[in-house]
Amino acid sequence: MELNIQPILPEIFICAMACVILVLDLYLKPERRTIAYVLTVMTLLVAAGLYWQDFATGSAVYLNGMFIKDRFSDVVKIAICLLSLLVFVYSREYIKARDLFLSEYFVLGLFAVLGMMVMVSAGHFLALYLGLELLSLSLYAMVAFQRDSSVATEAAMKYFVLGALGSAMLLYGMSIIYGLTGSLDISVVRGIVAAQAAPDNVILVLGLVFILVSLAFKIGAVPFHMWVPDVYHGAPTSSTLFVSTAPKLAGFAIIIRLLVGGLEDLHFMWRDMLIVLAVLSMLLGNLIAIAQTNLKRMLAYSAISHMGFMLLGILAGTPNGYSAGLFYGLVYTFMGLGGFGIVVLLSRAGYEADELDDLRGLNQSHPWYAFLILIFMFSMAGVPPTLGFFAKLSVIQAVIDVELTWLAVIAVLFTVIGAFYYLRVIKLVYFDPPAVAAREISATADLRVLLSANAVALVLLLPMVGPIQEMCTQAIASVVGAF
Amino acid sequence: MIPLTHYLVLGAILFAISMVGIFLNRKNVVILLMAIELLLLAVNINFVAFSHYLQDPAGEIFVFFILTVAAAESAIGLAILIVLFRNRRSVNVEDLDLLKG
Amino acid sequence: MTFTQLAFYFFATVLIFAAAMVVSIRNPVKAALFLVLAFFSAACVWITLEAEFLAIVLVLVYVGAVMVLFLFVVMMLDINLARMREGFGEYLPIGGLIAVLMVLEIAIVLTSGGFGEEQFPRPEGHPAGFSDTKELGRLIYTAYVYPFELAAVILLVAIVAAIALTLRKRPDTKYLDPARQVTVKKADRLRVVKMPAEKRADRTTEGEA
Amino acid sequence: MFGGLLSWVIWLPILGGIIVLATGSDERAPLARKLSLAFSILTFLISIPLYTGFDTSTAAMQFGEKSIWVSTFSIYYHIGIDGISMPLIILTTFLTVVVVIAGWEVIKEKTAQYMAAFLIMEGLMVGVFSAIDAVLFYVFWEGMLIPMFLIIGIWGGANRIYATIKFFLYTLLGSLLMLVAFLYLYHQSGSFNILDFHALPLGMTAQTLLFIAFFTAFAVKVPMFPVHTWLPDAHVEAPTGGSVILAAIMLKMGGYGFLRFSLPILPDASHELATIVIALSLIAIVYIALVALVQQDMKKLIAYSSISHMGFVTLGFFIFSGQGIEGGMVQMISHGFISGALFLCVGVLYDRVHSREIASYGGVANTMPVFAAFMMLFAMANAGLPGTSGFVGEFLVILAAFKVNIWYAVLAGTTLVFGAAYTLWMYKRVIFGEVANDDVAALEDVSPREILFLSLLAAMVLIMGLWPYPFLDVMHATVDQLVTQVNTSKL
Amino acid sequence: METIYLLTPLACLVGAIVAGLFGKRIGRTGAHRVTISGVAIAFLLSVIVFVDVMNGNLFNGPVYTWAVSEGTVYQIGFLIDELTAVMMVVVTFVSFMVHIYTIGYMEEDPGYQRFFSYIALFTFSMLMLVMSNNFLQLFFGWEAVGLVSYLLIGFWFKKDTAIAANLKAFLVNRVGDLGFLLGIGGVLYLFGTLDYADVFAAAPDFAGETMPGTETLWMTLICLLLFVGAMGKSAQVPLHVWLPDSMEGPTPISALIHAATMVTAGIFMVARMSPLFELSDTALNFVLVIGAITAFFMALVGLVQNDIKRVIAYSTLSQLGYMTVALGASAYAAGIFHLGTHAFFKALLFLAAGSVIIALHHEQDMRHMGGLRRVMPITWITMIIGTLALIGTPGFSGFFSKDAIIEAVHYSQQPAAKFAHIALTAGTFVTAFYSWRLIFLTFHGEPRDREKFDHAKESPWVVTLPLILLAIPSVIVGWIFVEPMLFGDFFGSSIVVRPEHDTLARLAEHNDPGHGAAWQMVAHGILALPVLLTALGTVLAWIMYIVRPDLPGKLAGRFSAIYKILLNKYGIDEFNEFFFARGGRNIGNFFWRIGDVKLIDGIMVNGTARVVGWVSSVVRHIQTGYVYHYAFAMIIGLFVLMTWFLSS
Repeated sequence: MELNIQPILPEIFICAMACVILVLDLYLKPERRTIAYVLTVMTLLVAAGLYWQDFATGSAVYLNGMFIKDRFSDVVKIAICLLSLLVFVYSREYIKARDLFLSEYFVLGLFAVLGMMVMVSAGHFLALYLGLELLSLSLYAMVAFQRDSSVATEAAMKYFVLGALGSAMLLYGMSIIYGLTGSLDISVVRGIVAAQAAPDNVILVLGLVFILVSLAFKIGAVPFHMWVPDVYHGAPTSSTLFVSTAPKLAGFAIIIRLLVGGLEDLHFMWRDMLIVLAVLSMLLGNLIAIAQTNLKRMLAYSAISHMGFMLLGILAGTPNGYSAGLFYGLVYTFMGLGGFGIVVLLSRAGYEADELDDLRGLNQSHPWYAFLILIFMFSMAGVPPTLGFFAKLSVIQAVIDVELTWLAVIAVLFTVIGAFYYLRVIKLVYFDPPAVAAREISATADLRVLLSANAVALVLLLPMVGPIQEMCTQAIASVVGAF
Repeated sequence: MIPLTHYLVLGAILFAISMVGIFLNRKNVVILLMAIELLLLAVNINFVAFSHYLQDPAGEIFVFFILTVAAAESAIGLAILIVLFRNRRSVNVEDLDLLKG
Repeated sequence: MTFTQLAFYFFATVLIFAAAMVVSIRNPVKAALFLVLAFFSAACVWITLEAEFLAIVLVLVYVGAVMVLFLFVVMMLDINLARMREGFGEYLPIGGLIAVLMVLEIAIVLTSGGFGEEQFPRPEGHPAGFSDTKELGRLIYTAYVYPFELAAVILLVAIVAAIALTLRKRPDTKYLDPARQVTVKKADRLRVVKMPAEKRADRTTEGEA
Repeated sequence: MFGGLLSWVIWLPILGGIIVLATGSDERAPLARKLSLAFSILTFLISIPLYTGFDTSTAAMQFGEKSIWVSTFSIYYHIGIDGISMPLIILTTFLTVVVVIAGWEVIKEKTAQYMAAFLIMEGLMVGVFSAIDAVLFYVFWEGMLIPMFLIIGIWGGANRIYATIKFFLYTLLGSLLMLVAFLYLYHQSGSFNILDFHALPLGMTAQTLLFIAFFTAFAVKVPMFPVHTWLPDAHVEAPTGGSVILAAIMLKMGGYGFLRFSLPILPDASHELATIVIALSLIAIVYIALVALVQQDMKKLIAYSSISHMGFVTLGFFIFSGQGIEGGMVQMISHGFISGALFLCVGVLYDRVHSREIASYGGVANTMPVFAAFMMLFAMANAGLPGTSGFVGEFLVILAAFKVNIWYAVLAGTTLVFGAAYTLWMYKRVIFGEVANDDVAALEDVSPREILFLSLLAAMVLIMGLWPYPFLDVMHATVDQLVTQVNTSKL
Repeated sequence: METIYLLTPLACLVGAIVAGLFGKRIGRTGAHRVTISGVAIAFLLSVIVFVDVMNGNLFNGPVYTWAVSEGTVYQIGFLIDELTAVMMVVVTFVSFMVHIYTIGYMEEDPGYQRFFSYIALFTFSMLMLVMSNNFLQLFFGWEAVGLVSYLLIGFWFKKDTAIAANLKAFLVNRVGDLGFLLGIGGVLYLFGTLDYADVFAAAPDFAGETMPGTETLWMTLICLLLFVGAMGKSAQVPLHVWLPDSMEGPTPISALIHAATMVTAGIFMVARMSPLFELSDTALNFVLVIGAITAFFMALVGLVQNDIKRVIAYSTLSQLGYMTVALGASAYAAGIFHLGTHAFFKALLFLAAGSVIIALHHEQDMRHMGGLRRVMPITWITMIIGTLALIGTPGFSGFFSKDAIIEAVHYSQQPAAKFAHIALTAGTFVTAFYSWRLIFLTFHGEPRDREKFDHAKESPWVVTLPLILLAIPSVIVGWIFVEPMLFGDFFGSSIVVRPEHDTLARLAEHNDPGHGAAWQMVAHGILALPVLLTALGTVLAWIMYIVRPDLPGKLAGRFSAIYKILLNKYGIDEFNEFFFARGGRNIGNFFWRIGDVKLIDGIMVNGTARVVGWVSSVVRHIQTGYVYHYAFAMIIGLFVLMTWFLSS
């Protein structure tokens, strides 16, 4: 049997670089640890370049069906690389100030990225599971990384327990599907499920429910969202940045792989389940966010509601809907990155700027950062002219396309509720008097520049919405068209 | 002979017990970790049973990997537990309530 | 009832009992020991499924390694046993109800026919000389080499994470550095300080005052 | 994409706004002011060819531009104007100049941001009036909320935060339902072109639901009873310029929306539900007028008066006759001038005394005779005196209403009494009488700058009142076509 | 000629604009020069137009197109016919007089230029009103005069009573205007045009048109609505309440606007609409009743007033009632005739009263006057002339017009005519009484306020000259115009009367044509009931105020109930204040505080927000922080999803 490792070269590269950094760390003096950081960033950049350079045209399966390379995987992987890269750049100062600037942190980050890559390309239950675990285990550790913080370790513990429960549910679901189909290969499963798909096939439903629940858990959809606020809130913001961005895309990817790639013939079943989850997510996410006083926690609830929106695209069950979901996921992750990026930006050594009140009157002292917050918030609220609007537009369009207009109406009603807490942030930033006389922002230039670019892109990319959506459509087409 | 369903029901019972165990256990995080091990064991029973009845080694392979992962998982879980204990001097689940609301 | 059946039902019962004890017993050390029992029973059940290799691995890895780890941690942590079971009974009804319902539900589904004996007759046992281990080994290094490598990475992550999280330099611990001890020089230890002679005049004035 | 004249009118002020914003701190406020004035005047000047070059004989879209934007959804950057959008665009560009002048010395903090917000808003508003693609329309429509949200929130009065959030959420709720409606129409027609929506056959149920969605959006914006309560709050708290733009232009978007979407796309639902809309309009006219009567705050009073006057607009539209629609349109434009002028008048007083309470004034005519004269003119215009623009729209609408149902006309006509009552009563208490207190005694009459913007508006009010012909002339063709559309069943 | 038509109003407008905008720059003299010359030009041109019209040159044509909507063309244009010409002359003449008079009257007022600007503007508006050839422009003028009236009543804007009165005047007028505007709406609906000529030509064709679903004639509805407008402007009961209060304005205004010209716009309008009113008996009867009530009951109120201007104001109300009755009796020509004569003598009375007021330094209460004839002879004499004309002394202008009305009503076949006739006849007695009461109290007897009396002196020539100039027509116009206007074909086609309504024709039958209608009327009227009643009233006034000055007080005591009712003007003001003003405010407050603030904002808007906030703060406690609860949520979620989808 011939092993073709060429398509997984970037993954191998990431893995190898992680090991290199790990070894290098032995010989690095603490003050020169920046090298590890630079290497990490370079690794991600190179990996992204590798994916870009070898951009898939169609869909191909490698390694005994374990690894799928298609446009979808490449798009998502590039996004994950870039997001992770930005996360590391954003959090450099932050982790330095908190004595977290250790090589292990970057290594764990790289392994998490690797896990996401594996998930995105998974063509087999086993690969999917292992990728997921690789990601999860790294994330647990990253959340707990601030060892002297009570809340961080508590968050990690909760994340760990619930994550394990979620994984177990996924495995249970997989085992049922395996028993029914006799295969762990998703494309084989698809074929057999297609033949067996019937509303009265209760075993299939059982397997599906378990799988769905675990997927819902991974992206944090209500009622499997409980970990999200606590983890986002408790973890050091650098880790929150990481947890809240790229893994969402990976989660989306495994949903695509499993539900669309494997169980699309059960769409009539999982559609209804996702409707329930989506509505609950939008409802609870938006509702509870209103009562929050902590910015990170508020953004966590906002993330929950955003995942509800992303699910809208998926549950439509059309290529159009999936691509809308992908677009939503991409836009959301960049918005979320910015949102938590703001917290990082405003934080200093010994000062965590994560309470909403910390933002008071920012416009007085730092109009530009206030403006960035404004863009992020309006984009999250889905108010044009921002990409966030187009994200919402496309998912709502997707549900209307499948005649679920009532769902669209519900979605927009929740958007209004959601707008309230985003507006409150802007209110604090712009309308309230400053809480402290002078505010120092110790952020480095790279963070300032990239965060600004991050925000401005949400507006300036408007003319590019067409090509971006085109890209999503093609990415999805490569998944859907593969069968 | 033993029908497949008996194994599956065994797995289900185990799964349910450990799941409910996580809910019922309010005092000791260590037991939570143990319950997680049991959860995975339940899944493993399913896989092994299917693997046997399907005469397909893939299931057993899967179990093999699950065992590996479970070991890694418990290592990390215990590591977190220790860090937690160092911070709080407690492994009481009820004490893990700084983050809420 | 064949021996296999007998063994299965016996170990299944033990397994369930042990599992129940794990989640309900007061003492975590005992819980860990019940977990060992559960794993052992499970290994026995797997033998009835001709998964000998996995059964052995389960015992070796879990009973041998993981459980020791657990016990070690449990012993290490100072846990107040008196408070361990407070409130357990309070939630037992609802927890038990959910568990029973869920088991019933899953059982009904699984026994509804899809996994019946017609579809899944008990396969013939492996022929003599069949090596479960060999078979798995072959697959792992061929078809499943990719997951295998991933599993390796996962273990690496576990190591890195566990060390990164738990290894710490106690600031209050005193270390001896033999290398520095032997390379020490006199000049490092001794310093000759010149001190000016004190004037007594001050004291006199003080005394007079 | 930016080649056409219309595009320039949209993007030039936005560009200008960004440039002004870049001037940054308040030390460079004079520069920001001059730049803003330059950009607003320039925009106004380049918008004039839209009027002079307008072909009044056709209802087709003119000055059109079209290029692809999002191919997957067939969203186009598609703009153009017709007889109902052109006057509103000119109104927008004109009033922005006025607002910039009005905010010249008054805004002392964050001048650049203030001016930039108005310029950007101007571009977005013109965009709303000229978009032919529904998504483009929506982007402009909602985008406009942001600067207004900030204007009220940053430069507003004491209770500004409540007001601005209420304003934002109210309008957002309405417009999101409109978005759903757009998407539904897209689903049906495969295009976001508004003109394609016009031609789309729709069943009665679909029409009714769509109508409700559109109605929510536009009724909030107009605003109609009972979703009007954001307006008094927003007006009271907004800085003068904000109130002017809010009343003069943003409210018109609701009316414009009815004409652009509800009537032509949903003729049958419009007819079916016209009674309700008319009832709400009449409630607005009577109920709100009575409410206005008892207001103690000048801005609140004018705000309520705006709601009452906008009742005429919706009443006129839902009569489905050319006269009614033209009356409504004229009322919108005229109300743009009058309400703008009245808010500026209140602003003039507020800048001096820092109170909007009617009770804080009295006898202003003694110290500010020129101002009193201006305000008299605008008050009379607000009361719908013939010879001022305020009369034309009301007149046409009442005549049109009479043809449908005399009681509509009677109720609408009560504004003659109520409108005069609340406006002149306020005028009496503020302007007439003995000098009420030291503040009033210390008042200085209007400065040349204030005379400038007040005269600009006064001139418009009078011209439009004495010779509304040119205003009506440009919209005939479009309105005729609209009347045909709304009276042609799609079932 | 068209240029002349255009110039006539524009001359006034230019004066108004110049005086208004550049008042400070051109100064007082400049202001009155420019406005007076404007009005003088207008008067001269009006005379030219009048002569021209008498020569049969009528005109009807547009000036410019105001607007076009849905095919209906709205134009601004002039209709110059006999009716217009009369009105133009009356308006410009009285206005001219008032302008001159104002120089003296307003001498010391700081708002001098403003005042001139206003009255010139008024003249312009009034001219536009009377010259209109369509309903729209009529309404324009209608409202414009209302505006100027508002401005002038509140001219002394520091005076609380003045600014209350002008608001009241405007609002009450607006009520009338509402009806008027609706009437216009009806006209447009029925005829599809607002042009007089077209409407009047088409009117007979639509005579029988009824409103859908009812028996009511469209014509009745339109006429009633239009008449509501007239009621407001011409201060007919119950919309008369503003006129007495309008006396808060400077006296020239009371003369010009609130006696001579503007208030008669309603009369003019109905006369102008005669082709329509003739088609609805219901409307005519309504007009009769309203007019009769106004004529009699307002006169009664005049009996008890002590403010010199208010007495004249109530007299104006009463006289307007007379005119209205004339219209109701289809004696439009008599109505217009009375309008003309009344313009002169009432302007005269007001200006004379004004003269007294300046002489006494703005004292208006007659109880503080007396004996002024000695110091103000010109004023006294002219005022007596005015009074004689007002009460209808045979030979004076008022006699001809008033007698014609009473006679015409007598001949009217309308059901309401009987009532109207009685009311008018009784009215003559009252009129005589209060008129002489005014004269006696003011000019005769002993001065009741020595101090004021000692400072009083005759007014300057700019004041007395207009008095004299107005006294002349008050005496003579009757003689000149009674023949052509009442019995001749003076108004030509501008007034249309259906034969069965033609009361004036019936009146003419009783006169011997060819022997001079004026003489005949004098001869005829001198022994008729009205004149006798007038004489009786005069005598009674003489007894009560010259012979036995203590009697009025005693009578007031004896009939205190009636006296109070009259003094309170039947309580209509109180009623309005209570029901409309306060009621409106109360309803407004109710709507605002309950409807807007409590219901919509409180419950719906903020309530929603509060509920969401509350729910949010409650629901957040789902997130207890306990990991077992989180696990439980997952388990339950799983369980519910499983159960739901398995069972379905």
